Amino acid sequence: MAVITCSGILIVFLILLLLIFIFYAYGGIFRAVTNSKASKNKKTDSEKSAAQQQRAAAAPSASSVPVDDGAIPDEIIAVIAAAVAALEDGGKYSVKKVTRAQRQSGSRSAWAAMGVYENTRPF
Amino acid sequence: MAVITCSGILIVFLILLLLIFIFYAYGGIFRAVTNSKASKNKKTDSEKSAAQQQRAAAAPSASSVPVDDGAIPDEIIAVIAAAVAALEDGGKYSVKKVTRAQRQSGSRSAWAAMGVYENTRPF
Amino acid sequence: MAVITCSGILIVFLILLLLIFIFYAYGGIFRAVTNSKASKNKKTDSEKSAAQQQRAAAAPSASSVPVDDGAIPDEIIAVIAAAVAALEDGGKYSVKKVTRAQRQSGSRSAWAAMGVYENTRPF
Amino acid sequence: MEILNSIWASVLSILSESGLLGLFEGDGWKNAIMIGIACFLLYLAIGRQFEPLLLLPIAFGMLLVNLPLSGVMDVPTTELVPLAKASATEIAKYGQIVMPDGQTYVEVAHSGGLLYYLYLGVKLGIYPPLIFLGIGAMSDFGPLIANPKSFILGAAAQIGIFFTFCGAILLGFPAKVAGSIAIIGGADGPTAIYVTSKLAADYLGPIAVAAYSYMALVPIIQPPIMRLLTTKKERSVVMTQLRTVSKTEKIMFPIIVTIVVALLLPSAAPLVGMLMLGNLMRESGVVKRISDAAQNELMNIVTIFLGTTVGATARAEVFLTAETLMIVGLGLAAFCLGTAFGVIFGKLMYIFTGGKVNPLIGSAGVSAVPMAARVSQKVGQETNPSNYLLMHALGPNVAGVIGSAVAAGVLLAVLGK
Amino acid sequence: MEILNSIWASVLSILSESGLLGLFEGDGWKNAIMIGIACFLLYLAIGRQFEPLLLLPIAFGMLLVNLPLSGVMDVPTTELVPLAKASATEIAKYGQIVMPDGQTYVEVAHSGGLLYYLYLGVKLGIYPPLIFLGIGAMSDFGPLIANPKSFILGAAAQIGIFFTFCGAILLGFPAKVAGSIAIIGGADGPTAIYVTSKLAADYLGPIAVAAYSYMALVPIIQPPIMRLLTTKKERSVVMTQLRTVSKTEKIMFPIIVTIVVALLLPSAAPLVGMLMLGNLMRESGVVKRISDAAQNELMNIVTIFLGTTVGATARAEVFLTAETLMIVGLGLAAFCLGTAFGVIFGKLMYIFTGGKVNPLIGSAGVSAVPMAARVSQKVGQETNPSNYLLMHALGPNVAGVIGSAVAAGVLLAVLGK
Amino acid sequence: MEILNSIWASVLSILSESGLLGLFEGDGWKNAIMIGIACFLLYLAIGRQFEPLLLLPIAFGMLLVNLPLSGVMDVPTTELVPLAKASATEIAKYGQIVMPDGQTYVEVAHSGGLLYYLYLGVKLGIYPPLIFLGIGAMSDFGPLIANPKSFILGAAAQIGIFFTFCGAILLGFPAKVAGSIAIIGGADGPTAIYVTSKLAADYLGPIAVAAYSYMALVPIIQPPIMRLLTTKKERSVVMTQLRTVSKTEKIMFPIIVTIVVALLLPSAAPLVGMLMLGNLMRESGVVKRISDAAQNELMNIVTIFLGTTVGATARAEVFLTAETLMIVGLGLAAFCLGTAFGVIFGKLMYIFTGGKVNPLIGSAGVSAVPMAARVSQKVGQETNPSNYLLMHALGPNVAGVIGSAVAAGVLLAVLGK
Ligand code: NA
Ligand code: NA
Ligand code: NA
Repeated sequence: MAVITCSGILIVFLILLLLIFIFYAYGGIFRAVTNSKASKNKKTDSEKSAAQQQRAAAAPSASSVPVDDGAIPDEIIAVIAAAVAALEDGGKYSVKKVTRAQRQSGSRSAWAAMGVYENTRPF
Repeated sequence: MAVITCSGILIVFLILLLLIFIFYAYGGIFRAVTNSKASKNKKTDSEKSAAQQQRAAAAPSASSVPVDDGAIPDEIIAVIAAAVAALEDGGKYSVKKVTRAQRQSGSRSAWAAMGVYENTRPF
Repeated sequence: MAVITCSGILIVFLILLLLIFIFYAYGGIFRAVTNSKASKNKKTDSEKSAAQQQRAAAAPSASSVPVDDGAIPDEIIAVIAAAVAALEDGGKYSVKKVTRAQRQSGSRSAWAAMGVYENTRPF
Repeated sequence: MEILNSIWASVLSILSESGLLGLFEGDGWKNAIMIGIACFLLYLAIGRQFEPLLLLPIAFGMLLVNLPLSGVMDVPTTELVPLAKASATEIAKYGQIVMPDGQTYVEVAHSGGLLYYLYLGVKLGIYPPLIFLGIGAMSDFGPLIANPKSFILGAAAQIGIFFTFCGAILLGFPAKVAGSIAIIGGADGPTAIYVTSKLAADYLGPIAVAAYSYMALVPIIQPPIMRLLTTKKERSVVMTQLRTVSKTEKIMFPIIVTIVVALLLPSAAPLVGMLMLGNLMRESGVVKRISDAAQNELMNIVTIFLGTTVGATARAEVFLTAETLMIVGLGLAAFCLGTAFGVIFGKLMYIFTGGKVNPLIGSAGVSAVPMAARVSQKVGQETNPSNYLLMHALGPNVAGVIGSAVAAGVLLAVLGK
Repeated sequence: MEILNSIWASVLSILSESGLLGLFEGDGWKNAIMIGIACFLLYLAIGRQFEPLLLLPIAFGMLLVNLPLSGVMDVPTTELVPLAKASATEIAKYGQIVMPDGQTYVEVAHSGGLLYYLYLGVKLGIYPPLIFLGIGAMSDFGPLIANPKSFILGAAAQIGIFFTFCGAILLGFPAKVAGSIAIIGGADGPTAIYVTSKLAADYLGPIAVAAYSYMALVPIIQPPIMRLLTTKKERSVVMTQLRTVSKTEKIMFPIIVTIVVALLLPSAAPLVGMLMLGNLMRESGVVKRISDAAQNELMNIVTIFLGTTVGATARAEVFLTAETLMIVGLGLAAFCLGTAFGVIFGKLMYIFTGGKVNPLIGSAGVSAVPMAARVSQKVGQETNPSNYLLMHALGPNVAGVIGSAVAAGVLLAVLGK
Repeated sequence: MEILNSIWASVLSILSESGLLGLFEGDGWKNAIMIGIACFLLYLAIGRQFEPLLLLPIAFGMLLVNLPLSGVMDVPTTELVPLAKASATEIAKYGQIVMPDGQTYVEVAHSGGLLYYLYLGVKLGIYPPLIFLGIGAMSDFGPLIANPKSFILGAAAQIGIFFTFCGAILLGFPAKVAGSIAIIGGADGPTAIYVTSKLAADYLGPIAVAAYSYMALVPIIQPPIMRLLTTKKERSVVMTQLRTVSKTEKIMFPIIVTIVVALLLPSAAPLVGMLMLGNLMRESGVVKRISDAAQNELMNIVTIFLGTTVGATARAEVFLTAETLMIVGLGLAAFCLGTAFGVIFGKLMYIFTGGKVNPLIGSAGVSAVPMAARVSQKVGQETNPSNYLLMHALGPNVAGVIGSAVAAGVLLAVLGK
C-alpha cells in the first residue's frame, strides 16, 4: 500500500518533470527563434497600434474593446468599437462578430457555392 | 376488453385528477407567497421602463430599431449600423450580429478564458 | 479481370446514360412548362421590384439589399438596409440577419410560444 | 470476340441481379405500389407540408426499403462457409468450427444494412424518449400550471384511445396491435412510435404514417366536430386572463409530475421522465448549454434516424394489406373521438363553471401541439373575432401530451406482458 | 354491476403493481430517502448552482432510478416461455429450443431500460474521453507552455490522491474501490468517472456526486487552507508577466504530451490522447468545424447522457450505506490534501526562486478549471488588491488536468488488472 | 531502506510495462516509424492544409494506435479466471462455468479500447453514408440538372478506377483489395472508406491516407495532365450560360436518381440513397432543421469519429509494407487516369458538339468537389482570362460523386460476395 502510494506519486512527478524538461528545452529554442522574428513584428505591431490609437482618439476608451474575426478590415472594427464604447457608458457589452453576409442557398451563385464546398471538400 | 377500456380511462383520469389536486394546492400556496412579492416587483418595473423611455428620447427614432439579443440596448445597435455604413465606403462588409464579445482562442486574455471555462467547468 | 473491368465501365456508363436520358426528357418537359410560367412571373417580378425601388428611392441602390426573416417589420429592415446601402456603393454584401431578440423562456408570450412549437410540432 | 461476349454476359448477369427485375417477379408489384405510395407521401410532405420533418424521412425510408435488394434493412447474418471455400483472411478472422455433420466450416459474419443499425434506436425504445427530452426542453407548461383543471381536458381527449382499442379488438386485431392502433388517437408521434415498438413493431409503418398524417390534418379534421358539438353561445365565451406563474412553480412542476406519474404508472416513466427532465433543464435556467442541445442537435439527429428507419419498416408485405386500411380508419376514428370527448368535457366544464370556460379549448387536449391549440383559437374567432383562446387552449394542449403518455403507460402496463 | 366490480378490480390491480406501494414494502423506504436526496441535489444544482450542468442530470437520473419499478436501468433479459404459451409472432421471431427438461420453449427477448442503453457509453469508457476531447478543444495551454514549471504544481496537487488511497485501504475498502475514491482528489469529473467505471462501477453514484460537489465547493474549501499555509508576505508576491507563446509551440504541445504520456503510461492514453486531440484541433486552426463540434454538440449530448446515467447507477442499495459517508469524507480529505500539497509545493517554488513565485497559485493545481485559478486570484487580491495571479494560476490549473489524468493512468495500471 | 527499494522496484516495474520499451523490442521500431509518419501527416494536415478535416484526425488516430500498449483499438475480450483467483464481485457478475478440464472458472469480460467502439461505425458501414447525407444536404445539383450530359464526364472519370483494378490484380493483390485500391481513383473519401470497409478492412489506413492525400493534391496533379491532353484552342472555348433550374426539378432529381440507381445497382443504395435523402431535405425547403443538422452537427461528429478510427486501423504491421507503397502508386495512377479520361471524354464532347464544350471541364468529373471544378476554372483562365468555366465544371463535378458511388456499387456487387 505504502509502496503503491509512493511509487504512484513518484511516477506522476517523473512524467510531469520530463514534460517540464522537454518544454523548457523546446521553449528555449522557440524563444530564440521567435525573438528574432518578434523584433521585426513588434515594429509593425507598434505602427499598427499607433494608427489605431489615432483613429480611436475620437472615441475615448475605445482601445479596450475586444474584437474577433480577422476578415474585417481593422479600421471598420475600430469605428464600430468606438461607437459602442461611446454609448456604452461603462456597460458590459461589445461587438462580438462582424462577418461577411452569408447568403441563403436559393440565390447562391457558383462562387458562393464554392465557399460552401470549401468547408466540405474533404468528405 | 370493456374492462380494459373502462379501467384504462379511469386510471388516466385518476392520475391527472391527482395532478390537478396537487397543483391547485401547490399553486394556492404559491399565489399567496407570490402576490406579496409581486406588489413590490411591479413598482421597480415601472421605474425601469420610465428610465428607458427617457434614455430613448435622446435618440430620435432609435426606439424602433430592431435588435437581436435583448442584451444590447437599442441605441447602440443604431449607432453601430450607422458607423458601419459611414465608413464602409465601397467596402464589402456589414453588421451580421452584435452580441456580447466572445473572443477567439488566439488573442484571449486570462479573463476572457475564464468566461469560456465558466461554461465548461463542470466537466 | 478484363471482363470485370470492361463490364464495370459499361455498367457505370449505362446507368449514367440512362440518367442523362431521363433528365433530358424531364428537363425538356419542365422547360416547356416553366417558360410559360416564367413569362408571367417576370411580369410580377418586375412590378415588385418597381415598388421596391420606389420605397428605396430615399436610399440609392437599396433595392439590391436582400433580407431574410419575416419577423421584423419591413420598414425597420428598410431603414437599416438603407443605412448600409447608402454607403455600400454597389458592394456585394448586405445585412444578413436582423432578427427579433429571442427572449428567454420565462417571459415568452403565448404567441411567441407558438413560434417555437411551430418548428417542433411534428414530434 | 469471345471476350466481348463474356463482357456482355457479365453486364447482363449484374443487371439480372438488379432490383429492377425484382419488381416484376413474384410479389414485386407490391414493391412498385409501395414506391408509388412513398412518392405520394413525399408529395404530401413537401407539396402539402404534412408534418414534413418526420413524413419526409419516413417516406424516403419507405422508398429505400421497397427498392428490391437494396438491403438497407438487412439484419446481420452469419454464413457457414465450408473450410475449402473460405479465404485465408476469413479463416484467420472467424476461426473454424466442426459442425454435427463432421465437416469443418468457417462462420463468416455479414454485417446488416445501414438502416437496420439505426433502427436499433427505435427497437430498443431509445429515440422516442430522447425526442420527448427535446420537446420537454421546448415546452412551456405555464398555461397548465396557471389552470390545472386543463388536465381534465387532457385526460378526456384520451378517451378516444380506449374506445378505439375496443373497436380494433372487435375488428379482430390481437390486443397488442389494437393498443398500438388506438394510441394514434393520442395525436402524439413519439408516443405512438414508442408504444408500437414495444407492443407490435411490425405495424410501425402504417401506424406512424397514420399518426403523422392525422396530426397534419388537425386543422381540417377538428373544426367540424367542434362546431357540431357546441352552440354559438358556448363558442363565444371569453375566458379571463391566466395568472402569471412563478419560476419556482415551473421548476417544481416537472419534478412533481415525474414523481407522481412514475410512481403510479412505472411503464410511463421513460416517456414522462424524459419529457420532464427536458422541461426541468429548460426551466432551471442554469443549464442552457444542454437544454439547447436537447432541443436542437440531439433532437434533430434523432429525428432523422427515427423518421428514416420507421419508414423503412414499411415493407410491402406488412403495409399492403387490408389491415393497413383498417388502421387508417381506426386511427381516424380515434382522432375524432378524442376531439369529441375533449369538446364534450369542455362543455361539462362550461356548465359546472357557470359559463366561464369556452368548450372549444377541449379539443386542444388531443396533443398535436401547438396546432390543436391554434385550431381552438381560430374556431373561437369565427364566432367572436375579438376572442383570444390560444393561451387557454395551450393548457389542455400540453396536458394532452402528458395525458397520452399516461395512456401509453396504461396500455403498456396492461398489454405489455 | 359485475362489470363495475371487475373494472374496479382491474384498476386496483394496476395500482397494486404500481411503484407507489413499492415505497412501503421491504427496502422501499430506502428508495424514498434516495428520492429525497435526489431532490436535495436538484436544489443544490438549481438553487445553489453547484456544477448544474452535471449535477442536474445526475440528480434526475437518481430520481428516476429510485422510483420503484420505473425500469429505466433494467438490463435486457431473455425469458423461456413454454411453447404453448408463446404467441405465433414470438415463435416466428425467436425460434424454438428444446431444454434439458425435454420441454420446448421459446426464448423471448425483453429489451432493457432506456438509461441502461445510454449507460453503455459510461460502462465501456466512451463518454469521459469524448468529454475530454471537448475540454481539450476549449483549453488554452498557453500559460502552461509559457511556464512549464507549473507542471510541478499540477503534479503536487495529485499527492492527495495517493494519500487518500492509503486512507481508504486502511478504512477497509478493497484496492480498486480505494483507487476510485482517491481519484475524487483529482477534482476532475470525467477522470473520476472514467477510473471508477473501470475499477469499481458500483460506486459511480456516490463518487460522481462527491466529485462534482467538491468541485462546486472549491471557493469555500480552498481559501482557508491557502491562508493557513502561507504568510502574508508570500501571498503578496507579484509575479512577472508570462511570455507570449507562439502558434507552433501551441501546436507541438499536444503532440508531444500525447507521445510522452502515452508511451510512459499507456493506461492514460485514452484520456490524455483525447484531451490532446481536442487541443490540437483547436490550436491547428485548420479544422474549426470539428473543433467546434467537439466543444459543443458532441460534448453537450455526451454530458446529458453521462450525467443522467451516472445518476441512475445510484440505486438505494449501493448508495444508502455507511460506505457512502466514508466516501464523502475521504473525498473531502483527498481534496483538501491536494490543495495543501499544491500550496506547499508553491511555497517550495517561492523559496527556490527567491520569492518570485506566489505560492497561492499552487492550489490551482487540483484541476477544477477555472474555478481553482480564480480562487488563487481572489485570495491573492485579499492581500494585495492590485495583484493579478489569474494568468499564472491557469498554468498549474491546466497542468492539474494532465496531472490527474496521469494519476488516473497510474491507478489503472497498478489496480486495473 | 527496504521500503525505498521496493518503491523503486515498483516504479521500475510500471515503467518496464510502459510502451516506451515496446518501441525497442521486436517490431517496435516499426511503431516508431509509424509515429514519424503520423507526425508527417499532421504536418501535411496543419502546415500544408492537406484536407485537414480528415487528415488531422486520421493522423492522430495513427499516432495513438502506434504508441505501444495504448490499447485504444483493443477488441473486447473475455478471460477465464480460475475460481480461486476471482474476486467476489467478479463471481457475482459473471457467474461460474465448468470447463472441459473439470476446473471451475469465472469468465471475466474486459471491455475494448475507446477507438474500437467508435470504429464500429466504420466497420458496419454507418459513417460513410451519414457523411453522404450531409454532403447531399450541402450539394447543389442544379448545374448537373441544367446540363445532364455532364453525367458522361462523371462516368468517364471513373474509368481510371477499373483500369487501376486491373493493374492491382496484375501486381498480385487479391481481387477485394484491388477493388479497394482502385476506388481511390474515385477521388471521394467516404466512398473509398465505405468500399474498403466492406471489401478489405485491413487496408483502410493506407487507402484512406492515399485517397485524402490525392484529393488535397488535385490542384497539383491535374493541371499538367489537362494541359497535355488539350490544345490551346480547346482550352479557350467559352461555354454558353446554363439555364435556370426550377425548384420542382431540383426536388424530383434526388428521388429519380435514387430509384434509378438503387433499382439497377442495389449495392449502391446506401451511399446514393443517403446522398439523395440529404439533397431532398435541402431542396424540399420544408425541413430546414434536419437539413442543417445533417450538414453540421451530425456530419461534424461523424467526421471526428470516422477520421480518428480510420487512422487507428493503420497499425505498423499492415501499414509498413511494400504493399502500401504499391497502393500509393496505384492510387496515383487511378487518379491520373481518371483525370485523363475525363479530359478525353471532354474532347469527344468538344468534337461532337462542334466546339461548344470546353474539354477542361472533363477533369472535374473525378469528384473532389469543389477543388476539381476550381482547377478547371483556373486552367481555363490561363488561356482565356475572361473565361468562367466554374459553373459548367460543377456539373461533371457533382456527377462524379454519383459516378464514383455507382462505380463503388459495381465493385461491391462483383467482388463483395
Ligand atoms: Na394526446
Ligand atoms: Na487534478
Ligand atoms: Na468520383
